[in-house]
Amino acid sequence: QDPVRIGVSASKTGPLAGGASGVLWPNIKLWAEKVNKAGGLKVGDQMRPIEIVEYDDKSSPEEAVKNIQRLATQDQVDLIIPPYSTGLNLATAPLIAKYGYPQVVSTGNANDLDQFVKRWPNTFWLLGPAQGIADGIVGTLKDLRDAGKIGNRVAVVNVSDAFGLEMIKTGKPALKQAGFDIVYETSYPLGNQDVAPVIASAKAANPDAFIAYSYPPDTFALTEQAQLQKLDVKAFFVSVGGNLDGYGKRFGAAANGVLIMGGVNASDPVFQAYRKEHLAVTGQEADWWASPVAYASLEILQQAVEHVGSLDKQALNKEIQSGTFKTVIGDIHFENNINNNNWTVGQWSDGVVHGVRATGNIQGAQPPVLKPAWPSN
Amino acid sequence: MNIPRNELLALGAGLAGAAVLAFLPLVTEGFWLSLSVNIMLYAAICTAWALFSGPTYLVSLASAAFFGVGTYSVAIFIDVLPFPALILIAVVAGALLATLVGLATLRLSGVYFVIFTLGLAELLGQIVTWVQTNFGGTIGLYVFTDFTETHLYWMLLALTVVVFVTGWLINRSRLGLALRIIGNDEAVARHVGVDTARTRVILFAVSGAFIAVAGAIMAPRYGYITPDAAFNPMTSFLVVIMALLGGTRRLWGPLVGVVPFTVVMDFISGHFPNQTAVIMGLAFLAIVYVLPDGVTGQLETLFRRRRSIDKSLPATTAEEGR
Amino acid sequence: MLEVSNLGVRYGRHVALDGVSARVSKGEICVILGANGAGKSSFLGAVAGLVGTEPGTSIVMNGKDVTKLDAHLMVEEGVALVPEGRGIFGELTVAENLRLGSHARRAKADAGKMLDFVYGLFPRLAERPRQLAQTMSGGEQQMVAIGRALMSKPDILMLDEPSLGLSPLLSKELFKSLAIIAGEGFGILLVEQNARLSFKTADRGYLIETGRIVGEDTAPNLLNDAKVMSAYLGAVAH
Amino acid sequence: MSVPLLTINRVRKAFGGLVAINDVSFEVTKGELLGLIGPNGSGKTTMLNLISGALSPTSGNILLSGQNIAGRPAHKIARIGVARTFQLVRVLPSMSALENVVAGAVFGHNRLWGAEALALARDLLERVGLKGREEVPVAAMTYIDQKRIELARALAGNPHVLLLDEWLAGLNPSELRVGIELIREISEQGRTIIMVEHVMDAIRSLCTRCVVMNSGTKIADGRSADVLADPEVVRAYLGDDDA
Amino acid sequence: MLILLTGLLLGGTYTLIALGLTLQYGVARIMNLANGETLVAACFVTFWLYTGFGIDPLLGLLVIGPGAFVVNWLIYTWLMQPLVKRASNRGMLEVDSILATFGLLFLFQGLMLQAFGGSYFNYEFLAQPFSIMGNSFGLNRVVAFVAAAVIATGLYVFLYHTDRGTAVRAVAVDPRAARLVAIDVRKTAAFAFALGGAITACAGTLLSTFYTFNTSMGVIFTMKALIIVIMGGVGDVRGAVLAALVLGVTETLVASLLDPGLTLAANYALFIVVLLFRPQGIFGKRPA
Ligand SMILES: Nc1ncnc2c1ncn2[C@@H]1O[C@H](COP(=O)(O)OP(=O)(O)OP(=O)(O)O)[C@@H](O)[C@H]1O
Ligand SMILES: Nc1ncnc2c1ncn2[C@@H]1O[C@H](COP(=O)(O)OP(=O)(O)OP(=O)(O)O)[C@@H](O)[C@H]1O
Ligand SMILES: CC(C)C[C@H](N)C(=O)O
Ligand SMILES: [Mg+2]
Ligand SMILES: [Mg+2]
Repeated sequence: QDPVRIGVSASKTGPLAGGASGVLWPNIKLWAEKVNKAGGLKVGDQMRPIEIVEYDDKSSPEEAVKNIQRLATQDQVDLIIPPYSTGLNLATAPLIAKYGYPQVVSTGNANDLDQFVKRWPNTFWLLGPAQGIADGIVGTLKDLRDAGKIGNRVAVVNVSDAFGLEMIKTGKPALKQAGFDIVYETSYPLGNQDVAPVIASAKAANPDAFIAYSYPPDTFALTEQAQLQKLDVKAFFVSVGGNLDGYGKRFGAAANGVLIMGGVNASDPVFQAYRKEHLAVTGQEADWWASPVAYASLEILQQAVEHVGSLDKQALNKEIQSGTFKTVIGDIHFENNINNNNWTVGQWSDGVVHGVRATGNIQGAQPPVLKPAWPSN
Repeated sequence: MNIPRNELLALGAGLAGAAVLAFLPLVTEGFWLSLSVNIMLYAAICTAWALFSGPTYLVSLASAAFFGVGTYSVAIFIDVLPFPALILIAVVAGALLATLVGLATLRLSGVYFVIFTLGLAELLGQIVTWVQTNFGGTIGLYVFTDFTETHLYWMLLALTVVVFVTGWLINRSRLGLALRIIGNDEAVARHVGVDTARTRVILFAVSGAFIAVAGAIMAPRYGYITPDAAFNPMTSFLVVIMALLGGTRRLWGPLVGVVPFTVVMDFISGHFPNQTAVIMGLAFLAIVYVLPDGVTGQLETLFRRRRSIDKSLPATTAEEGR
Repeated sequence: MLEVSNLGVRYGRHVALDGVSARVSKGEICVILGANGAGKSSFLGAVAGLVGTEPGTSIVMNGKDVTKLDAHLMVEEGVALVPEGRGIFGELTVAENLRLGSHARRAKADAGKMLDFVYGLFPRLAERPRQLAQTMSGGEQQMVAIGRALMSKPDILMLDEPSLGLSPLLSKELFKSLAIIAGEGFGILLVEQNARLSFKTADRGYLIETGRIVGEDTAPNLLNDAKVMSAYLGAVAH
Repeated sequence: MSVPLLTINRVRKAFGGLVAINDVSFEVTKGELLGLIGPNGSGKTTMLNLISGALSPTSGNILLSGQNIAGRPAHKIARIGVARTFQLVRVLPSMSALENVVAGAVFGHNRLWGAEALALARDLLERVGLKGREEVPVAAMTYIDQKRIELARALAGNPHVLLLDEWLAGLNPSELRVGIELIREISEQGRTIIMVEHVMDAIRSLCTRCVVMNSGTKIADGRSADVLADPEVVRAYLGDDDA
Repeated sequence: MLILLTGLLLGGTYTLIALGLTLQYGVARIMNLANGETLVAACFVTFWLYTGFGIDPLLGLLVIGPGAFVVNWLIYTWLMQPLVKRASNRGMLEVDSILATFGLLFLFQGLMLQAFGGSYFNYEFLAQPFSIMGNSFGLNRVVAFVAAAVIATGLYVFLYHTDRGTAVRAVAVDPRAARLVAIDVRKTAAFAFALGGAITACAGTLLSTFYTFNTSMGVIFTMKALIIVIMGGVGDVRGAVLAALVLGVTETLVASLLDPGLTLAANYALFIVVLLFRPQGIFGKRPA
């Protein structure tokens, strides 16, 4: 059988490799293996095996663009799995659009997606607009405050890269609008793990809640420093990195009560099965937010092909725009190319993350609990 | 001075070659064109880099800084000004930055200059990030144009030609002689009356302006400009590596490095996406040991050997001053 | 003490030295004369192990075959060289330069004694032990270089144009010092342009021309040889 | 006495605590060949460095034709008309003999370009005895030939004042003879020269006048014969049993 | 006070990052662009020893230090020695070593990628508060600081107060002349390179106790190290330490009082200012 060739260009080296290797690559592997084990991808009435053609974009837009070109014109792949990160997705969008492939983005989001989607109607945004994710924590805090459980004082920090800025851009106005008092606010450069001064200053401002729109290395560093310096707040929120299984392992009991960006329905058996498979096939644990989303993006591609019955790009785009897909994160339906049903906040509890807040119609959220004081060790 | 015949020939051949290359987009598109854009990009930058670093032996890692300045010249003003004006802004910005840096680094030599220039790209990247964070609201700037790869390719080709012609003119001028003297011995240069400071600064500005233009031309390809990408230090390193690989003693030296390097790298990353780093590392080591003098050096040694056999010239014991 | 025979050196295709033989005994001062480019420095370099030699060369030091030894091992065998251009460590202090002179195992024990000897010979060095060598004047640097070579307690001290750039007074004193050093039992092998001065101090001399020895005799004989007179001593009016 | 071309006026140079030149004054008239001598470390090279602009004086003036050049950058001084050679030869190693000399012609006081510069350089190479070796890379040349290159390069700028720092050092006696003749010739053509030298034969046969320095101060200044007989000079510099 | 202490601790970290390169570049004259990869490799090995075999990172130093020494010795003798031999001057060696170690950088990175993948790693070790003057700091950082102090002092004493160390510096200044004073230049340079590599590896081990790392992170460390080495004056241990401490304190000052977003900018600005006033680095010596 003629295999279906699926191209992927994402980071294996460079600054974005850490994220891509944790979230994107393993799921591609898992998915490909699963599909092929099941006999292949159903294209019309044929079952065709899938073949992954992968390139490293070295975390650079130049390389990413060239890779997409290669995939489209040299390898002439049937489908493309888009790169990791907002920036590279935006940079490759024009080219992917030129060749007409659907671009189902699972690891990127931005605020002005509406415009973007108009320009490139073949792009689909699983994580929804940045706003939803950024504001989730604000809603959670608001609920807690309105219930009289926490005070009004919030410290908020962000990593100054594309992701952090998109987040703070809506997160901060949302906090203000919700009537919070921002007692400390700062940004720090990407890659900075020496965040003791950040936590010290935050602590000096004596906040009730701490929000970090952060990235993996600094997520860990901020948490470690908060614990060391005993920044005891009732709500402690970190972003990308907090969702990694390694976060729970690294901080153990201290992670209990930490709020993270995104989440899952941990009690959903579909998710639990997915987690098991992920570990078995890739040898590494799925995380508690992005992994299933990345996996879902592949399921969407798969189902779109099955629904359409061919690899016709235009038809696929149409199908993704209008169809509904059953995935590990539930049923997905894009509205104007954007998925509006997303987990936005999760919370660690004994090595597991439970979603505590979501947008749209997602079910299974658990009520957030207040963070206990950091255990002393 | 009248122009020696062989130089005229070379010039003619170069222009003819460029004219032929201009037809490339008509025969191929897609991947090969993309690859050619990358090649042309580095051809322009590396040659521009070698204009300064070749004769002065001062290894500049500021390419990323100039490139980023060019990219941002476009990103900031794309919505308000026509593209040619943006190129002009890039020229001015690049030259200005180079002049400032040139003036600041007059006293630096050798490795101090290297690291200073490395820091420069980082510094600019950080400042842009900070400004965007605090005043811009978003970190990325969209650059939407109607340029296709073909347009980018033509612009880069034109830039490369301009760089070459400029380089050729410089080599034939007082400026070029002054540079060679400085590269040989700066103290001697000063004492024979060369204004070493001015010479260095002018040349750095020329080189920087060209690299900035390359950045400006590439901005539409990036589409979404972030400081990390625009001021990526890897750019600086790649430029140096390719130029050194080719050899910087001739104007066309860097070009000889760029083409095989880009093609080989691409081959490796295309065929061994998971072992790219290992293979690239090994390939690199191999190159260093097999081609100690850069490709042009190797070619020249070949030529020299032939010539010296022909005319039975005695082998010189000259050690090329690097 | 030092026996060199049939020494050859080539740089690429250029033969710099061809079948050169020479010897230096204990307490003896030998001088090598020759035009620029005759191969004098190459000879010293070859003996010191800095320059590779051709097959057939034999260098014997204190009865031991040392032909193939590398430079640092030659020092241990008792051969010290003050090279052309001095070769001092510019970014180290005068004292450090001298201390390094006694880095050789053979010199460690007597380092203190040798240092006193060197400081006695060149009081300027004793005045400025902490100055960076590269900021010393040309002549001062020459003193550092000679001092450093002496610190290795060599059996044979080889000097390549040591009086180059020294004031007349210092040159004279240098040669006096060399006489003293030889008197202590060191053998000295010297390349010099200042033939008149060196022949006054030297015991024997070799004449070298385009890579070959063309003459050898005792210093007084050479000094009286008319041909040598005109070729190497010059007839500068005064 | 004619007007001085070069006036050194209470010049002082200190390196940190070390005073290398201590308020030295002297004058050089046009066409003169002045010997600047003194023990090692007495400040001769430093003096040349001050005149040529390699260093700038801590205090004092240096007047060339009445114009103060002290502390100006070296390349400006070179253009005004001061050329020099270096104590340790400095050639431009990757360039040919001809190009080395052209460098002086193009950027020095002369500021020639093109055919003129080439012609002058050829001419000068011939004068220093390197005719026919124009295209040889200087790195492959012997020490004395490199010294010749240096001299030709300095002359190519057509300087008012030529500074020679131990230009004759390291030459063997027959080469020395040639060198001395060369300098004499240049001097006789009217060029003003200051030469630092330890080779007394050369000083005696070339210089009419000498300035003697010791530990940064001028200890004697006058006709060579007188100066070299000065007991203090003999004690500090020559040594008593000079033949 | 808190700022100062935090800054000094950070400076200690930077010292660790830079000391190895000081030796490799300053003495062995190899501008080792793979320095950061060596450091990251040590992070991984430490991680592997700790999580796989329960070997305490501090004990791990005893394995990793000597191990890195041997590996770097081999790298020097096999890969760098030929370059040193064929280089006719320092500039050429600089160019060659940049090219060669750039290759090494990729090679190391590729090997780590094969072995560990690209994800982030970290583990918990001594992440306990340690109180200094009423402020609490991570014990792991304090340990690293102490180690930095010990290594730097040891290195200083070695280089400036032992014969062997003076020999090492002599090789740095003039390898040709060094042979004339009975120094085995090859061995000494290999020793310096290997020692530098070992120190860098130890730095990696210590840093892994409080940093999150992945395969791609080496370049960041290399750049930091280069800047510190240059700022301090090539090959000068005192300069490197001082530069590292100054950087640490400035960064912390800026982060605490101004804006953490400006730390890197401040860092480079400082670097640039230092070079403007002392073009040869804080302790660098002006070439004659
Ligand atoms: N490293 C080298 N490579 C090639 N040729 C060399 C090298 N060193 C010396 N030569 C050549 O070998 C010959 C002998 O040189 P050497 O330096 O031994 O002469 P010398 O008698 O010491 O001269 P001088 O009086 O100038 O010091 C010369 O022709 C010189 O050009
Ligand atoms: N850059 C410097 N820093 C410190 N001291 C210096 C520097 N340059 C020169 N000196 C000192 O100044 C003094 C004069 O040096 P200078 O080179 O002028 O001597 P000189 O008369 O040319 O001697 P020689 O005949 O040995 O060449 C010396 O003691 C030297 O050590
Ligand atoms: C939400 C995240 C997964 C976003 C992604 N990491 C980025 O770089 O923008
Ligand atoms: Mg010689
Ligand atoms: Mg002098």
